Amino acid sequence: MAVRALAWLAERSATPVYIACGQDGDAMAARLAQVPAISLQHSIRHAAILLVAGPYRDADRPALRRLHDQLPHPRATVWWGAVPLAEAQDAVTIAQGDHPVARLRRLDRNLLRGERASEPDWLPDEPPNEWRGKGDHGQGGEGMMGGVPYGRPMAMMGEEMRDALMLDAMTITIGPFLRTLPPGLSLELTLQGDVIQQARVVTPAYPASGGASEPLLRAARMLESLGLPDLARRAQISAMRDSAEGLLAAARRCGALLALPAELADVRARLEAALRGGTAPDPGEEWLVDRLAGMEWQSALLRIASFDPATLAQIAPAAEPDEDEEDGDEKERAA
Amino acid sequence: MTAIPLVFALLAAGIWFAAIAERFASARRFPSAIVLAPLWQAARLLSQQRVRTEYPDALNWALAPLVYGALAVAGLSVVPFAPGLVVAPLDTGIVLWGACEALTIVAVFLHGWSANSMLPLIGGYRFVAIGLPAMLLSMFVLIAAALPAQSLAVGAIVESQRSMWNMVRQPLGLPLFLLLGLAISLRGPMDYGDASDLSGGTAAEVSGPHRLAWGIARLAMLTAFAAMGASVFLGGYLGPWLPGPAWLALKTAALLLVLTWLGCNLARMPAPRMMAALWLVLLPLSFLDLVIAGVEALL
Amino acid sequence: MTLTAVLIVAAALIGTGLYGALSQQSFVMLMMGLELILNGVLLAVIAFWSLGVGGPPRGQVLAIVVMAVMAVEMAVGFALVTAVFRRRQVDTTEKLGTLKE
Amino acid sequence: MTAADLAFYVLSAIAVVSGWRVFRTDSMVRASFLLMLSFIAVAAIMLMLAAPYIGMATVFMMAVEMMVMALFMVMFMMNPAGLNPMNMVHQNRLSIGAGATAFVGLTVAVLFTDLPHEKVARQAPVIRDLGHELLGPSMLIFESAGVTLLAAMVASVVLSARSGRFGPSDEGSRPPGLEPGGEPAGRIPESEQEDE
Repeated sequence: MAVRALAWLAERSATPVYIACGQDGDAMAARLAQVPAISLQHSIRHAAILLVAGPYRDADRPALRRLHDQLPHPRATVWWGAVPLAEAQDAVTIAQGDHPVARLRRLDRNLLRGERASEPDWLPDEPPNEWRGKGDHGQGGEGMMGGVPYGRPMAMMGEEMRDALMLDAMTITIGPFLRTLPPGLSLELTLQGDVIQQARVVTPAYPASGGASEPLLRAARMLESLGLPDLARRAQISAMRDSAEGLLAAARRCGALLALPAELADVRARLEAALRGGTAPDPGEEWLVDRLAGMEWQSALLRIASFDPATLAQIAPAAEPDEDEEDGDEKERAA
Repeated sequence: MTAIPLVFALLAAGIWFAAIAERFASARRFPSAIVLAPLWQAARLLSQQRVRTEYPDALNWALAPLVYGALAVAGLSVVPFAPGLVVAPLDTGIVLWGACEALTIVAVFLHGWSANSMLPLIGGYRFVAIGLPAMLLSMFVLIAAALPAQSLAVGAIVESQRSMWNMVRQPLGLPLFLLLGLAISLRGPMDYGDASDLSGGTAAEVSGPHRLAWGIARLAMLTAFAAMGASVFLGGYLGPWLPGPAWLALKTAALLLVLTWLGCNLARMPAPRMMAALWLVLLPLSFLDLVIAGVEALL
Repeated sequence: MTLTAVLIVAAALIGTGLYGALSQQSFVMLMMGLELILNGVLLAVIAFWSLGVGGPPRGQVLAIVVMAVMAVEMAVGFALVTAVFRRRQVDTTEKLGTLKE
Repeated sequence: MTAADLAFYVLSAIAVVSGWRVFRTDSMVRASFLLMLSFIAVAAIMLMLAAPYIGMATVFMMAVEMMVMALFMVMFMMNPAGLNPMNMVHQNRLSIGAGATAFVGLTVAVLFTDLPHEKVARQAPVIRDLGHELLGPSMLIFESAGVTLLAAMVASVVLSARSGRFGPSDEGSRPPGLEPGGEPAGRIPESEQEDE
């Protein structure tokens, strides 16, 4: 009884969806932006439904599996213009041209009422590697730091870029489904605090999506990183209509351009051009990874999001496969 | 003892009001469904699983939202609803509020750190760097407000505004104080803890009831802050015709609206720039505020 | 809550702090031991002020001086640790064999 | 036993036990917050001892101080939730002995001293007294404390900055070897790498 009452109340709220963008996924996400019954989440942990939008690459499959297993129960996956993975039983598929809102709402309702079973994990619930810590207390590498217990690289000393103090660095992989990165782009970052020490491209971004104004989608992603979700949604809706009217003025009112410091003048120029619906030219000579070193997290995301797909493909191609790294189980933080 | 139910009534109303105001500010229209939307959202979070990360510090992780909410209640306990109508009539009211601010930073950091995940850790770490200077300048602003009252008790500060509100007497005070409000309730331009660029920052790994508790604690802190700001700068319960608690509630609601609007409509600058702004521009401004208050007290 | 009881608690804090300061290898943990000792001292000062000598204003001034000492100890201690770390890349007492070189 | 006594015993237990756990936990972030808990318990005792300003100020100060300490920990050791356990203890027996001796010695001293017993008046305006004392007769002490803090701030910036008066402070620095006289165990400064 209580459960049914809870479901009755809960199904009235907006359906929290985490959208994993494949090719064209960006434009498909924009179609959902104006639907109040769907709320697109930033973290997979906050969602109930994983929506795989657009075709994905073979290389993205492991990340997709890990992403799925981070969804809290009750959960479901919807394949919108994408081919379901073999693990997905009773898969819900929607053609790319169709609008998924009605299906998503019905699925959400069934999940909450318990009429559809929650999806099980796709990966075994065990550490990807066995414990390989060293020392009396399993503390891993040198002294109290470093080492790779369970195949996870732990923090280890590295030189701080800003004033050469040796501090601990930690390596993580972000993407390819992180909302604030261009779809498909996956980066391996070595961080000290929120400062990026080193970056490596794991998989490149998808080419530009069709069906919507690409510069406006890019602007929406940057506005999202600037903490302006409402304006970002407005930019997505404008991208669907392909009219940038009033967007630049609204962004100016919110201080979106003023918030960018002088070091990010290039980002500011590209954001301004994108908000007008155009693209500022970039010579594209320096590698993306070189431009990221020493940057703080938010600035780095803003800079990555500011490049148009053509430039991004030029400056951030896939890295050569690294011989030394056989175990590719870096902790996936796509959520 | 009638003050205790009043505190909880104000908190509950404030949380509800702020949740609705947030939705209104982002939708820019007012469908009647918005009034019940917080309840529906709460029901959804209650019916969702609470996920566990790998090797979290489970105790601190679960404790963080509770501490955050308890600090909001503690902060509200020194706010008077009418002359003498206050839960904790402390002589050191604003020092207690300052301690609550400082411990809030600890609670948010712990929430990020104990999840044992990278993005929440960065959120907590970054929040401390911004939160500490913001808290520092709020203390100067509060001391300036205490000067004309010649007391550290919140009740005395309210009484000292019978002739003129502190908002008018010390024009720099309220804007600087609002900055802290945005920071400790993790909102908009000062949201360095739970930011969207970190996929939700310290809350990136939480789901279900835990996320509900965290959300409620955030709104409770926002409400406590608004009530404190209303008492220190807008004359609290003072006002004609209506009884004291009603005036306090109205002024709190007004500040809640201002904070929500600011939170939705201001861009967040990268942390290093905000840090420079806080230390180099805003902290000196808070000293100036203190000087103005001192000169006024001498005249 | 007699003066004797509070002073015994203060003694326990000082003893624990001394144990920590002597037994910890890491500089930072060592400083935590010192802080705990000062914590006990602060409690003892306030206990004497409140229950022993009838609350003269000077007693609280002494407590404020103790708090200032804590802050200075922390600030300079951390700066020294950073300086030593920069020069030697060590953060434990044993690895720092000598202060010259 | 009155409620005040009970509260005192509970708070004392929290203060001492969390103070002890500081040195037994396996993560430095936990250690700093346990120390903070100990300080907060002592602050609450001080509130009961009619010292509201000092008590509140202790909570305020210690929250900030321990936060900074935890931040330092994450900076030097970026280790979320203490996944890598740690145990960094030396001369354990000696330390336990010294700690126990200090406690027993002080306790004996407390028990055998003829302590004065004059309580602070219940309605005494302690905060007002403190203010008038600080900015009146004890102005010199107060100002000295302020100037000392300022000097500490300047000193800590000077000490921790990289650029020293005679060039970068880490110039020619060598990490110690794993055994006496052995090879340096960490990063070798760039200037020496060029020599080799």
